[in-house]
Amino acid sequence: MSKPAPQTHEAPKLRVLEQFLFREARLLDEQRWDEWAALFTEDGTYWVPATHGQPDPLHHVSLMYEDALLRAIRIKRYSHPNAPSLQPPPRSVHVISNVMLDSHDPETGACTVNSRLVMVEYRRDSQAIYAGACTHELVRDGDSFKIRHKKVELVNCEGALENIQLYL
Amino acid sequence: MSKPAPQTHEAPKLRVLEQFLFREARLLDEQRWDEWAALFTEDGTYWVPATHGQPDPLHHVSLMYEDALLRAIRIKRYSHPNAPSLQPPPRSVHVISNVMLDSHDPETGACTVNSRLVMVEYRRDSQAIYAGACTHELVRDGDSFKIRHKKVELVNCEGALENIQLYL
Amino acid sequence: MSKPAPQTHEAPKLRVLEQFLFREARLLDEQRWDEWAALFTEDGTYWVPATHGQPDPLHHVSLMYEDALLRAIRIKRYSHPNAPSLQPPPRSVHVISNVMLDSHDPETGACTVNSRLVMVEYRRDSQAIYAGACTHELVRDGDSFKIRHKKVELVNCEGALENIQLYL
Amino acid sequence: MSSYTDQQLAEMVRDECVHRSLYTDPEIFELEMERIWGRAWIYVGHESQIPEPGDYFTTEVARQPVILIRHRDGSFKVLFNRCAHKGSKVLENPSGNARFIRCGYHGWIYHTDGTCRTVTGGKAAYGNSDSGCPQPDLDLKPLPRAASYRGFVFASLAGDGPELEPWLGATAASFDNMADRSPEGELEVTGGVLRYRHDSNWKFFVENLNDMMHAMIAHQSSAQTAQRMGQQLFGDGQAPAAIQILSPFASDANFFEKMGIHAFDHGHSYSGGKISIHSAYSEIPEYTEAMEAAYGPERTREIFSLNRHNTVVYPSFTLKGAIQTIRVVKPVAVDETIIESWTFRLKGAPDELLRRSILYCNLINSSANLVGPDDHENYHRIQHGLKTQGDDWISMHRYLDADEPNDEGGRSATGSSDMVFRNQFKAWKAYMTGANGAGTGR
Amino acid sequence: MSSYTDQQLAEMVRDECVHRSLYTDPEIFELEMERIWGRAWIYVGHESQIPEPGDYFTTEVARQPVILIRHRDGSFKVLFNRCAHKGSKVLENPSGNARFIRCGYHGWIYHTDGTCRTVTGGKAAYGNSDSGCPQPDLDLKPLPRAASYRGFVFASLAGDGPELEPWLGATAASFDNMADRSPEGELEVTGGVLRYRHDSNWKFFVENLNDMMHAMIAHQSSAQTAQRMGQQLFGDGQAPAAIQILSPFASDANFFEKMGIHAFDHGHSYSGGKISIHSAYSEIPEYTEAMEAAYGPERTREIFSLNRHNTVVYPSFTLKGAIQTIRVVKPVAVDETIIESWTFRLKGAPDELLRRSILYCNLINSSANLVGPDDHENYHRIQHGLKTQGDDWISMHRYLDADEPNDEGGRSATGSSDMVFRNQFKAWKAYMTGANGAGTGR
Amino acid sequence: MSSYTDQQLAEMVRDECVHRSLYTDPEIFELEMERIWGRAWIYVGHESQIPEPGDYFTTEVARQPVILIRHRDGSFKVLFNRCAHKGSKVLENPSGNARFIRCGYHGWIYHTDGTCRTVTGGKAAYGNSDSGCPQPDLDLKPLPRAASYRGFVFASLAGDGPELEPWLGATAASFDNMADRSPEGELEVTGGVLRYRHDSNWKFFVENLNDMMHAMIAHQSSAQTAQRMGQQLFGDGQAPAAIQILSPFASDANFFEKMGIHAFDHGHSYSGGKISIHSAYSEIPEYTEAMEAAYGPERTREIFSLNRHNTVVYPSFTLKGAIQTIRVVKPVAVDETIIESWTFRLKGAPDELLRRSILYCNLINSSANLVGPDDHENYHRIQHGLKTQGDDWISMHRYLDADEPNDEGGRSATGSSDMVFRNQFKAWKAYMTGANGAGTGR
Ligand code: FES
Ligand code: FES
Ligand code: FES
Ligand SMILES: [Fe+3]
Ligand SMILES: [Fe+3]
Ligand SMILES: [Fe+3]
Repeated sequence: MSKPAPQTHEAPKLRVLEQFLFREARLLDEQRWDEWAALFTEDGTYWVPATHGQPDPLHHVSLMYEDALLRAIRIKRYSHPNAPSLQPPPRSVHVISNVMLDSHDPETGACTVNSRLVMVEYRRDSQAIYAGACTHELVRDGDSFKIRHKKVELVNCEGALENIQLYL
Repeated sequence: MSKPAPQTHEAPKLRVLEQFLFREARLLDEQRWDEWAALFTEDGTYWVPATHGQPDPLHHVSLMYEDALLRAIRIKRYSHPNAPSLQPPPRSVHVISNVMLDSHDPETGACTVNSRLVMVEYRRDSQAIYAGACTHELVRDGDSFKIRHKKVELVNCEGALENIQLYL
Repeated sequence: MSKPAPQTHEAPKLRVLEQFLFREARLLDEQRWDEWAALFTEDGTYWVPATHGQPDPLHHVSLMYEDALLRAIRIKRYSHPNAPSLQPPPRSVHVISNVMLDSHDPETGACTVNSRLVMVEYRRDSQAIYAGACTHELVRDGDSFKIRHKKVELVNCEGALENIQLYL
Repeated sequence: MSSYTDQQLAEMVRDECVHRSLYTDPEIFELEMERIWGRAWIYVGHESQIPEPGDYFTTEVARQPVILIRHRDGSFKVLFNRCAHKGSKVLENPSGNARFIRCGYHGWIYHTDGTCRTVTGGKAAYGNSDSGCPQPDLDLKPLPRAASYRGFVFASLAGDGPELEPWLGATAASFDNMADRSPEGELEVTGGVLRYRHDSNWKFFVENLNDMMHAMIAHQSSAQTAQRMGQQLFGDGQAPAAIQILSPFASDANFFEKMGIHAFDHGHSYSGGKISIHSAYSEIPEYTEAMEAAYGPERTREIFSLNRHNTVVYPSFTLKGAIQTIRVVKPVAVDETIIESWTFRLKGAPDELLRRSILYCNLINSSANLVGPDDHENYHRIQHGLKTQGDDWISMHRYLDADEPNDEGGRSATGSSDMVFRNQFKAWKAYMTGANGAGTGR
Repeated sequence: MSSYTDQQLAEMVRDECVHRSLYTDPEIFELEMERIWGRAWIYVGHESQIPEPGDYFTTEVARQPVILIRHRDGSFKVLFNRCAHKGSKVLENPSGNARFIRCGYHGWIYHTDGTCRTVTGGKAAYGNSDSGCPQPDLDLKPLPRAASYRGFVFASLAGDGPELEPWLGATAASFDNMADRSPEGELEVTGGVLRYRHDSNWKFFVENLNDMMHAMIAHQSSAQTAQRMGQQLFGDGQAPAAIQILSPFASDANFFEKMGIHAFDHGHSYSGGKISIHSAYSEIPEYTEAMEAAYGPERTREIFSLNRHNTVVYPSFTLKGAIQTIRVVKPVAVDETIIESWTFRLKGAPDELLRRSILYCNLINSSANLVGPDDHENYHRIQHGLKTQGDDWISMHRYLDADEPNDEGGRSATGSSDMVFRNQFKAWKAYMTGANGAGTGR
Repeated sequence: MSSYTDQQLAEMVRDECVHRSLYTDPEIFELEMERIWGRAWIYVGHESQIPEPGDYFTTEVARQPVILIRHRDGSFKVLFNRCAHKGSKVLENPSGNARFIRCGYHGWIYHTDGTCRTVTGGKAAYGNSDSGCPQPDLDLKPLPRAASYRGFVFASLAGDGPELEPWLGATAASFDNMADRSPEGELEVTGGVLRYRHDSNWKFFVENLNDMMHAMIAHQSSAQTAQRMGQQLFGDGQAPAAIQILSPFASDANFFEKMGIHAFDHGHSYSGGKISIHSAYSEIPEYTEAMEAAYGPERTREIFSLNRHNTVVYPSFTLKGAIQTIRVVKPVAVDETIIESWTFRLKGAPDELLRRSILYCNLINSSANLVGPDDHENYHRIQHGLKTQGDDWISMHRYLDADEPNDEGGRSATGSSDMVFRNQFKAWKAYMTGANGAGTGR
């Protein structure tokens, strides 16, 4: 639950935003799924479009478009004993860079952050490399943030891709 | 046109330099070519050597060595309707990191910035990954900068490479 | 030799830690081996585990586990005229990102820094891409640091890898 | 230049088992491209993708680049994507509109039916037949045969063979049912495509779709989880679409046995009928209204009552009428296959149906989906398991001889029967050896 | 379906040279997998990896996935990793414990000896033999032969051929010596595995291990450097283990000649004996004590005095008794090979020995090691050098006919002799052509 | 072991068209390496790259690693890069200086002419011929034939065949003209190399260079853009070199027809002559002075008046005299080719010429160049377009029989004629089938 927001907000320091994104990336790499899910607002969405400049997650297919329920299902699945595709388990490294503050609403403290991502997913002797642009829509949560919307636009989103099993 | 430089300049903050490089990278990824070209001084040059430690762009071949005119031609070409190699269009992600200030001239405010680059170029189901070191020679332009010289030293510059269609 | 530490230490600025890691990366990419080795304390260790969550470098094999002596041998070897695998020489690019301060001891000023690494090693028309998480255990050295321990956990450390000839 | 005789190929398929080389030998894969994919009707695309003259769509048939294009006279053409001059692909974008087709190499220009409009430098350079000078053919070549059923365009690299509709046989009703679910009786491709790469042979996917035994095992991790969460969060109240979509994969064996499977000539098949994993989706009142307004209650009930699970039009096409999505099989190599998923809008139906279909594809067919990775993984494991000398033969014994003729001219069996596999390999053998029906797969 | 006759294959191996195609032709590689790797005893794993019932370890034999598993009766089994149903690999993790083996696709369940426990949906679906209905085999298949020597498990894809122990011949003593170096006479795999990929043919590695001519040249950069630093930093005092490990690679030619090489039936060989590059390692008093307590001084001295350098059990296995490590050869393609290194703990010996073995593997066998890259590079250079028409034949002339019979039933020669290569190719020819000994490699 | 008969190969090339398998079948590619690249003179390097004794340069001939090295007697040698001992490549760096050639594996040492200097451990190990013991050949092997014309070194893997100069025939004048453009008549390789990978068959590139029909279409995007900008920015004033270099690619059809093409024995050809896309480069006064000082005005005019566009020495080498650059063809696979571009300094000419040549290569030949990607893309599109059954034959009808004999002993035609293609495939057929001229390509 985000605490009631103060009257006005200064624009957050890039350093703070970076550390927030780094922490998110790290939770993913360390497969601390529940902590990661907790970074989202209750209505928070996670989106990986399937085409460049995709306007809409509802009327066009996506690689992923998940609300809290779907995240919960996927995360529970990660610990299910009978998931062939998770044995052996996939591993990831998330490299976050080029963090920029695109917009900031002094009233609510909400802001939009842009970054670049390289995510390397490894499993069973094969390594896949994904690169893309991330947009985080963040809302204030006390002196930190929560993610209302995360969008990952992969450079190869239109390619014929093998399994992507981990969150980007 | 860079405005007349004040008497003395403090060394620019790394944060400012980072944001400048991030913005450059983003203009490239978003294919906002004209804005990107406008980052350069009129005599600004862009160089991708073809060999390690290449001393000279004039007496040794390069992967790219472009002045304002060549940049203008390449950029115009990007929007030409009859360029087979641009249909479908290539896409890129530029990841900039390890930004360091190598030198700074208090008199002119000019500085040299070093960084690491990973650039992923994607087209038609194939993804190429380029990594290298960038050197930006920047000059003051009001409270921002312009690029007098950008050099990208690719780790595989001596390799037999396929088409590189986008700026690194 | 690290100078006697003052009574108490403030937590180092992330910016300072970043620049330290960037410099380390750059010394590696520029193959300034001796300067790189000098970043370590005399008892400093360098470790690349061979399995995920490897507890111990002594009772389990590693991709690399080197003390000062082994680093000295490897570095001397780099300049040996008769090393077939070094002709032509390998090249690298180290991309450091997601730098986070994990812990800091106000008394000694020692701290533990976490980061993400993408290292591209190139030789003879082939390019290998390594990604992983780095942990640096740093100790104060005047107003800078020395590395007491560096650990690189590669996402593909359990894969069947070709030669890795350069430090990660 | 195959080193296999028809005799040898025939011996690799027995009534109750099939030889592992069919999945692992690159030479057999090449023969499949020539004899199965080169003879059968292969799915190309849907007419709704090219409504306007000049609208085109590029794809592959048996790995050969082809163009589906709308000609100015309103007809569609399926052309080889191969310039008549030096052979360059003339269209490279996945889709678009071209008033004329212009080759990027030397600029030859073609009409939308493939006939040559302009030869760069003029045709004079080719002399004329009177001069006895041999003449090049200046047109883009059409595929030997192309036809459409309810807007679904298929083409064949073979000049002869059965017409499309009789060849589709009982599976045609699956196309009809999907189209009839539109109050206007019309489908429109929309919402893009998902392209999912598999490191395994194309047949594993084609077999899996009507494999009623694997879901509750292979998809436990996603479906069971969804089921439990659904219970936990929504009890017996109405669960959201995601839960409704995922949970049925974990239905019990009985359910899948009851769904049943139905096999037909040419290797075609479908599962389900009265029930399927889609039949319990909650009703959408406005939609039912629209349907009843269009068809009347009875016919509407009839349409909704047909609940086929997966329809497989062997070898290239699979369809899910109840959720308005298709999957297209694109073999790349003996151990590599791309599966494309397309979604359809039911014209005149409320937006919610499209959103559900889109959600379904995201959850089941995208490269990052929740269910497919476990199929994908199992195909991979078979691809490698079959490398062993453990057994040269793959079993298709299950419920052997236990299937019954059905009233659609095919045969039916309980869900877990291997009948569909046996039927696919009967077709495989017929295509590969040219036996009964000269390679028509009967 | 080889296009090579036995005759042609035989002609590619001469007494003093061998044809370059043996390293470059993919077809010959496939034949090797079938005739050498498909007939010889191939190393699978060590029993200490699967102490408890249900413990398993997955690996490959001749590129075929197999399982080494401990059955509840305490015996070990080597099974094809291939489900009896549709052929999926049933175990995918590198190792683990499975009370039962459950296939991830349709859930068939097997006992740890491979016998079928449960068929999903019941066996009834397969009718019964009385009904005359053909029956599938429901069990996981064991490899034709499997046997263990001192806990080292080998298996063969061939049903017949010599037993393991006689086949090991004089190399068995290398296993014994490694095990005897444990005060308890027991070895335990520990400390994980290093998997090192090579872009070259498997035979280069197998030949290199007893190539006594290359070390002081190829490994100069690491060994000479270590030597000099050792001198410089520690003079004649005791240098740390790293120096002791690296320096001997730069021993002079005499040393390597003296080490000598010894060749045996089936392509086996070892180098060293009285001395090796490991024999100068500094003594570890507590260890000697433990050994003498267990064996008495004399037997202990005897055990320590056996200093074999590399033992090669052709084609798949190499062993270093003195440092308790093995390297396992995994051919992938004609120009790709994975070498796995495993380390052993000597039960009852002080920790320091294990630490030294671990250090040895890090320094010599990891993908980032200090010594191997120069071997790796040389294999690569030969792989490409042999592409030339410069000479179709690779020389094995060195000290031709200069070797002598030894008292272990094999032949011995000075270190730099090509005898070991000649002996390996004698076995190669025998396996590939089925000559003297029907493909047993004698 | 080809499955093609000469008869079959001959039938794949007709006067007016060629079969698509020539570009797509890996087996034909292997035959090309053996019969065309294994028989013709293949470009190795330029003598100016190895001025001093011991200077070497490593490259490939027909994918086989070779060494071009300067021997101490001043002669150059072309040696197989293959150690006489076990076959390792003896030199791995792209270039360098080696007083002696030392193999990195066991340290054998060779003189710069390939003769063996030192065998590690001594030659005694090989006994002696008197002992009747078979002797290995201890020397690095030279290629069967090597020769140089104006410093351009070619080698042949075939022992017999025409000498280099007569084989070059009328293309020799292109070498002369390039060298004569130096006031000293001397060329020097300088400024490094550009290595450009293509995912297409080598013949597409070799055909493209004298394809006078494609430039104004395929290169519109760069050339037209440059033209317009030139106009816009510099009007009729002198445009900078970049504009001068790029614009002519968009010259009109007439211009390219007028350039004309000229074909000769062995598949050689050139385009242009009086004019080319390089002939309008602005004059460099100091250079003209230097030339006239060296040759006198008339001879200078004569030299400058020869304006050949591309000269193709089939199959491996192409040259641009007017801009002092060459492109070397390195086939890798049936659908992969590396093109290397080298630049030459005209000794005694002003620096500006070199800078222009460098600029030219950056703009046209680098992997990031402005013009080549559209050629590259078109090759790619043909490589895939030819996968279709649309047409098995690629047209070479254009201006069939409309070419005329020229006074250089070849035949000439208008620019857009397919004559050069027909001539290349005439040579292809002769090499591949050994017809007229026993595989000399005549
Ligand atoms: S290849 Fe199409 S116009 Fe020439
Ligand atoms: S494949 Fe193993 S249970 Fe079906
Ligand atoms: S291979 Fe060259 S010296 Fe042995
Ligand atoms: Fe499934
Ligand atoms: Fe070695
Ligand atoms: Fe061109």
